Amino acid sequence: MAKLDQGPPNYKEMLPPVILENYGKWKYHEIPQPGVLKHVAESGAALYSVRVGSPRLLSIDTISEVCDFADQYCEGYLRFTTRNNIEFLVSDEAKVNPLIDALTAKGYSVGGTGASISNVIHTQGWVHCHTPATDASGVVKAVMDDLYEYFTSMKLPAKLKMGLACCLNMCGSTHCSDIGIVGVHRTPPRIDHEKLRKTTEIPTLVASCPTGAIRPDPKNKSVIVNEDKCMYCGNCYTMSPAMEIYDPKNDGIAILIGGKVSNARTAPSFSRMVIPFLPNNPPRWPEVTEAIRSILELWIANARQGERLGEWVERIGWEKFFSLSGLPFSDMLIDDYIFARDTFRTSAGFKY
Amino acid sequence: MAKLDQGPPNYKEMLPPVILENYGKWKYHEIPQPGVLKHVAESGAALYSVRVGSPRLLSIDTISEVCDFADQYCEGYLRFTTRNNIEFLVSDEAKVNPLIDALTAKGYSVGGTGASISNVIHTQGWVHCHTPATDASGVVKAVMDDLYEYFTSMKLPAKLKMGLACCLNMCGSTHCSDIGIVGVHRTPPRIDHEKLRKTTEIPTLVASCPTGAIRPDPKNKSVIVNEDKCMYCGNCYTMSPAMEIYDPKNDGIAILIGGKVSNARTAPSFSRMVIPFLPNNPPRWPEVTEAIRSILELWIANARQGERLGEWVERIGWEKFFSLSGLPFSDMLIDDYIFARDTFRTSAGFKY
Amino acid sequence: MTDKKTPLLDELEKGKWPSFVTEMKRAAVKSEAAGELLQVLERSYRERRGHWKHGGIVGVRGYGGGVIGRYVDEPETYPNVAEFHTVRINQPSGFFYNTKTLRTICDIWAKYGSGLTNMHGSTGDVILLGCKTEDIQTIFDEYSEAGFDLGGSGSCLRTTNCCVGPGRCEYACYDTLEACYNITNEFMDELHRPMWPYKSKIKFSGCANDCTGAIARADISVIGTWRDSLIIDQAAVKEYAANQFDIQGQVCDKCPTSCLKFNSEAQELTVNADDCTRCMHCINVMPKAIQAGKEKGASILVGGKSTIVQSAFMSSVIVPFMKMDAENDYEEFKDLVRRIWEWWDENGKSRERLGELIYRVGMGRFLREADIPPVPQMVFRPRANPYVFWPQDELDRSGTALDGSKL
Amino acid sequence: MTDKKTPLLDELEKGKWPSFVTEMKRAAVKSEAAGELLQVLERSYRERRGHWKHGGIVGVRGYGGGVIGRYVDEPETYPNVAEFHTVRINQPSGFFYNTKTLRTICDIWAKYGSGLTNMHGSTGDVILLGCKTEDIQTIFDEYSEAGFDLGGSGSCLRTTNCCVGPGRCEYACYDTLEACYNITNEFMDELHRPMWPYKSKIKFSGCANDCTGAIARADISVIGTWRDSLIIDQAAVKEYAANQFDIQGQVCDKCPTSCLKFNSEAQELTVNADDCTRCMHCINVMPKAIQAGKEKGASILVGGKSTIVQSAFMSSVIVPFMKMDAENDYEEFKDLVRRIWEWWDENGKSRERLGELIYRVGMGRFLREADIPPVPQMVFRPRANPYVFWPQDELDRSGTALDGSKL
Ligand code: SRM
Ligand code: SRM
Ligand code: SRM
Ligand code: SRM
Ligand code: SF4
Ligand code: SF4
Ligand code: SF4
Ligand code: SF4
Ligand code: SF4
Ligand code: SF4
Ligand code: SF4
Ligand code: SF4
Repeated sequence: MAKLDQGPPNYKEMLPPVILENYGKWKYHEIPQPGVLKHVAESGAALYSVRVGSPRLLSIDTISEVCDFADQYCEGYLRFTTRNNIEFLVSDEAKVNPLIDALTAKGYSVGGTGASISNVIHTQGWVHCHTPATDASGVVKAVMDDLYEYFTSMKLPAKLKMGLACCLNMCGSTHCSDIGIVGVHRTPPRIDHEKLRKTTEIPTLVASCPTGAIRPDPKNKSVIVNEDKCMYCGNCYTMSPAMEIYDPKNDGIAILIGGKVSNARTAPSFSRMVIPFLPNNPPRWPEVTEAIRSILELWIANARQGERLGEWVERIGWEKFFSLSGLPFSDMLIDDYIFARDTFRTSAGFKY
Repeated sequence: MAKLDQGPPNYKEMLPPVILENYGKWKYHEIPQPGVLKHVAESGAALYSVRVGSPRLLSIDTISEVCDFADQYCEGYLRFTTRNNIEFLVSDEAKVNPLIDALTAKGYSVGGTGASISNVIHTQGWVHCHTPATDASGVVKAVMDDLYEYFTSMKLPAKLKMGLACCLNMCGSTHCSDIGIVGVHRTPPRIDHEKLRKTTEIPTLVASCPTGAIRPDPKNKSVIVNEDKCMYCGNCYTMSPAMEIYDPKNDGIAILIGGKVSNARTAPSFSRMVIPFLPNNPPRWPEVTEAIRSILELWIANARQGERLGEWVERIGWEKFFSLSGLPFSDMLIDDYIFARDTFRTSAGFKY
Repeated sequence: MTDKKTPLLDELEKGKWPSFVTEMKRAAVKSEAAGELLQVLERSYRERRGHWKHGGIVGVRGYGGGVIGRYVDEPETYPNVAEFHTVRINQPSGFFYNTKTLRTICDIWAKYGSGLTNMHGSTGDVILLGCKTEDIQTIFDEYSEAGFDLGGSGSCLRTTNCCVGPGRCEYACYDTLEACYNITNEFMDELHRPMWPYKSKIKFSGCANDCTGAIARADISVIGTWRDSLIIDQAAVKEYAANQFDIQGQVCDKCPTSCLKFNSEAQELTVNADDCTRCMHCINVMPKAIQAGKEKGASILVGGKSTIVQSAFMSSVIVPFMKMDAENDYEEFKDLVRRIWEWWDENGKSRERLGELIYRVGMGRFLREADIPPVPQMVFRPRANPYVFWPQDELDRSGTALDGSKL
Repeated sequence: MTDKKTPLLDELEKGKWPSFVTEMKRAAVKSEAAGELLQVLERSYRERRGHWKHGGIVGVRGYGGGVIGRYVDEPETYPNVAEFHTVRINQPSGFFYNTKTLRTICDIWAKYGSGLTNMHGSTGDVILLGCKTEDIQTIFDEYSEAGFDLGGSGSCLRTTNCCVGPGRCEYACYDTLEACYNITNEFMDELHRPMWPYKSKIKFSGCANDCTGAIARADISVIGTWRDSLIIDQAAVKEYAANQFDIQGQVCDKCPTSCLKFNSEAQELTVNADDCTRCMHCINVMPKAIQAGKEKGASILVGGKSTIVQSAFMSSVIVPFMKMDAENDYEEFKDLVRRIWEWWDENGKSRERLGELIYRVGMGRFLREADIPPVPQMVFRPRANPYVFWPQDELDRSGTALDGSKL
């Protein structure tokens, strides 16, 4: 029988000697080259972390291969980052470059530190989830291929943090990302009344709709959707399999930009929608990669050193961003939900 | 029979010759002394406006007296400001000081220009309205007496605009004032069921409550107020005389600060509550005058030149304002209405 | 009869600020109503509560508003203020008066009223404070005869107001006095005959200093501005510099968009006009050296109002720039507000102000239905949520059906 | 049987970024399920839609969550992924591993699963991607035997996570790894047995850089900070200056509170500690010269979550500073979250996250009922509306009655 509630493995067993010895006594760090962090402890000891890009969706074979590297260069220790990169923890400086060479030889990508694009936090998409409006891994792959040079170098104005969520549940936490890629539906759910009667508690379903678009249809022992009120969030589908919402012709991707989480300089902020819809165009989503690249290049060309994407846009003003980027502005980009009011420009000051 | 829809008198007939001649051709202005504006036209002509404080509530005798001054010094022309001050429009420079002397001799107060406190925009209070939680004119008189030196001088960091409203209808537009004084009730309405049945449309009354505290009581042909949900706004009383809300023991005044309307430098902003309640203590409301004076003095002592009250507080942070001012902070000052969310500190950055 | 002493109010005759109590006493010399008003007020001061009741409907023939009915709660004790209504007289643009006009106002009021006024009400009217029901029509007739008209009350266009504008102010970017006069006259029916879900207010400010407080207080705020670059007079700049005025600190450093550069050697001030948001700050502090641009007009913002019910709203931009010329009779503006009012009238709930309605149904829907083109100037920033409505008939829905059929 | 070709997916093996398709193919060599997954996905790419159905309830004995049920919509065509559930294994603090542990994970998964994983899920778990219902219990038993436990799913405490913290980062203001480990163990029941209105998440970041994204993503965000002044090493400052680092421009000018002064002559950097908001910026750009203060701990913020239903919320401050020491077993923190959860559990509607509940009933009520003292640090600014609730029993209501009786 399984032990219940034993909790996660103890992290202490996962720490290499250099960490155990210098735990909590780190003094400073440097980034000697893209993808390598050098942390120096008060004792003078140094830990080199070699960061490697990961598709996140990993086969156990690849994990074993990664373990082989760690055994050979890192005394068997490694970690993952909160953005799903792999970090090889090297305590012997002499092994850093050999490790990088070996990794590179096997096609691994070293990078993602400092003023670079790191891995894209993302989700399941068509690989495993039931509510996606787009794929996750495929879009990320296409985007990262396109922006690859910015992963392996540190020539951006600042860090660029991307997130992708394949539906409005936003498991990828794109809502506070420099660039957020969100799968969106654009048509109301289709009701399978028979299935609904079998599977669904109607009051809970009705209550789940953020805009009150669903009302009970007692005669039919089902529900009715007011199409005018529906904004296709899919929350009803989460509650009931009878509210199918995927729609190949109309599902796609929205782009939000300018969010951040860190408290450095400015408070954490939400990403803001700048493109309400781009088509799903697998396998390489060219409209998406192109849109992101041009936003990125605009930022690179115009931002000050150390200025994150959102800080730059806030400094120049969103109206200026639209004129510089040439992105079309439409009423869809104007908030009309609960906290809309504070987004309205209650000031006569703006740029033309 | 009266002429209908003839509209207001034509302003053109109200303009002194110097204005007619230089209409729209003003070049610049100076403030040669507190209370006097000198506007110079492209033609070189100058108009002197001598600004005089007014209680706003004026007897026709006083208006006649004011007319006498205008006839003697201003060719019969004058105006009022959007803050209810009187402006004597003098086109002959030689008459400016004689006018001021004559006014002063009669007890009129010249001032309110530039970096001063101008008149307080205010409302009816106990003089004429049916919903007040405090008086208007009396509080204004007490406050202006106390701050009089700042009306007749221009030694503040910037303009200070005050507003007073005797109830939450806020006819005094205190919601965007540097200092807003608001009459507040603190107990739920008392229902006169008999009067209610006679005078009130129940559905309209129920709908008027912002927090949904009122529900119909069909048995009683009246309504029930859920005391826990009521925040004493008095809107139900506006809708029905049967919902009496005045309460001598508990009515009083709240102080909000830091709002502005001009777009100069920063966007217009709402005033924010810093004191939820001060007692009604007629005739001179000492708690109110004292609270305002100490906020004012803190601003004077700490603000930079040209920095309005709210700009100063925003620069140092509201938490700092509370520690500097020693004003008690309580959960009452934390918003819990529709747009509350954006006031929460969604950041780890703050001062202790 | 009540005790005529007013010990509490007397306290408010002390101090340097002009006293409203003195005004009331002055009126009380001639008016019994004013005298009784003092008594009622003294009692309020003693009891810490008001003594006025809801107004019944009072008014004049042909109009739906303009008079606020008011009754004291103990008419037996205070018979002279048993009825004590206020009459709202529409003020002239910019609150400009010649003494003849002012004296006329006083003379008529002396005959029928308390002799007390508010110069002016918070919306803008001349408020005649306190008269009897039976006199209202006469009062109106006489004022009308003398060239005055009533202001607004009830669910109508309220009395408009405007700043002093070109009458005296060098900053005015359009003729606020004329615009206010012309537009008020255009909408006489809307002003005098309540017809809407609630009140609607227009205020005209000649520049972004917004001396009428429009953005905070008006459903429709007309704020003067310009389209081209502000104009800098370098000779005047040098004079400011010569007078030790701290141009860098007081002007450049405070410009919200950092678009002013002061070259302290050449003593020249330059602007990056593309970045200027026309906030007025630099002009305010250097009025002799900096002027608005030449291509002048106004920004239109809508939705402002005070606290009740959904809490206070400020007006927000819906037309970044509009010419406001008397020549074309303000047609563009009039047309716009007509579209807006019509939409509000059709969609607004009872006692729902324009701003609240827009918030409730969404800015997007408002813009589409009132036919106003969306531009980024309307928002500080775009939406943070992805809850976008799509016009379903513009999509290819051939693959979908609301009946659950598989695709 | 389906066509084994995957022309669309093959396109995603091109390019330099590591390919998930390659990973799937790699797994497909040994796992038929992984092979079929490729087929399903290729079809999704062709048809531009997903092919997975809602999960039925699947799980292990004794737990209410930890496994996400998943079924393909055409089980006849894809029998090997007819059931394709994911297992969430609670990762070690900071995502640290020794290879032995990692290999163990792989070995067990090789026996029963698709051979595919997510390292890691967006919440933090090791995600084992795709297994059959019949194997779930065995899978859990074997992992349990090997020292692993399941993570959270459903309406429970979700798997916690933390940044690398003192394991490697000089900025860590408390021991994120230990706090996460200790506190997760404390709340095993809350994590494994769904009992609440909805999910609740905790993330631990060692400093305000918030490398776990807690403020955006966690109901309870623990952000390292300090109480005293940051520490400046002047020798190191001089070195930065010597290396032409622009201290004025890159550090002082970007400090949000302008509390850093650089004396370029003395090459000294000083801080006005009272004004510092501990945003981390100066430390980030001058890690060798500036350090956090000595009195370390954490700020607690609550209410973060993503978009559904009321749109996304960020966490906001409820305790400005709390010691986070292992010595006292994090009692203060545990006690706080227990009070919070209890309150939420009692008051929350189904599928209402903590932040939404606080918004719905009001921060004031939350603070009172969860016994958290209100401080100005909780808000960016106080309320703009005057809609204050007053505790009625603290007022003298002797003069009032709800029955309309006169006062
Ligand atoms: C490894 C990791 C923590 C972990 O436990 O896994 C980490 C590690 C470090 N972070 Fe971070 N951050 C990590 C995720 C984050 C996140 C969360 C995220 O990416 O989703 C954030 C908040 C993101 C945001 O604001 O949107 C984050 C915001 C920062 C910042 C603030 C940047 C800013 O100016 O806004 C710094 C400071 C800096 O870089 O100057 C920072 C600094 C650092 C330092 C320099 C701290 C140190 O001294 O060790 C580390 C190396 C950074 C680098 O890559 O250059 N870290 N860092 C995470 C690496 C993710 C990755 O693979 O790329
Ligand atoms: C006379 C009046 C207009 C009218 O049509 O009646 C007026 C007149 C002037 N205003 Fe104003 N303002 C007048 C109400 C306002 C208001 C509305 C209000 O007070 O409710 C505002 C917006 C208030 C706010 O922001 O909360 C207002 C915000 C300004 C500003 C912006 C100040 C700022 O920095 O925020 C200026 C510019 C300045 O003073 O530097 C300004 C500048 C001016 C100038 C200098 C314009 C000019 O060149 O003639 C005038 C003399 C100002 C002075 O008193 O020093 N005026 N001004 C109003 C006088 C009211 C009074 O009796 O005190
Ligand atoms: C007389 C005046 C106050 C004053 O002493 O100056 C006034 C007095 C009243 N206002 Fe007002 N309001 C007056 C300007 C305002 C303003 C300021 C403005 O117009 O710039 C506002 C805030 C701006 C706005 O419109 O939002 C204002 C917002 C209200 C409200 C709340 C409206 C809202 O949407 O939030 C009410 C409540 C109502 O309409 O039911 C209100 C209602 C009232 C009533 C009619 C009370 C009632 O419910 O019956 C008051 C009659 C008092 C009396 O006995 O004479 N009054 N009222 C002002 C009109 C004088 C004039 O015509 O010039
Ligand atoms: C696996 C994972 C995405 C991934 O690929 O990494 C995931 C997958 C799902 N999430 Fe999530 N969420 C995952 C992290 C998140 C996060 C990020 C985080 O935790 O930091 C969020 C945003 C933060 C938050 O909690 O708000 C997130 C917000 C949601 C929501 C919306 C919650 C809300 O209050 O707005 C839902 C909807 C729901 O719960 O019904 C949801 C629901 C789901 C469901 C269970 C779909 C459903 O309704 O049944 C997905 C199952 C997918 C599958 O087939 O495996 N997932 N979900 C992440 C969990 C892995 C792990 O345990 O480590
Ligand atoms: S974002 Fe939506 S579709 Fe994607 S994994 Fe989360 S719940 Fe599933
Ligand atoms: S998709 Fe969202 S908005 Fe539309 S009916 Fe379903 S829950 Fe409501
Ligand atoms: S603020 Fe309230 S009490 Fe005062 S005049 Fe306006 S409606 Fe009457
Ligand atoms: S006072 Fe306001 S909150 Fe209270 S019952 Fe009346 S309308 Fe509702
Ligand atoms: S709003 Fe502008 S134009 Fe009008 S008076 Fe004020 S400063 Fe002058
Ligand atoms: S008007 Fe305002 S934004 Fe424009 S230059 Fe002057 S200060 Fe700057
Ligand atoms: S949150 Fe702070 S302590 Fe934790 S890894 Fe990031 S920088 Fe280091
Ligand atoms: S931590 Fe931030 S606020 Fe504090 S001194 Fe450094 S930059 Fe300034």
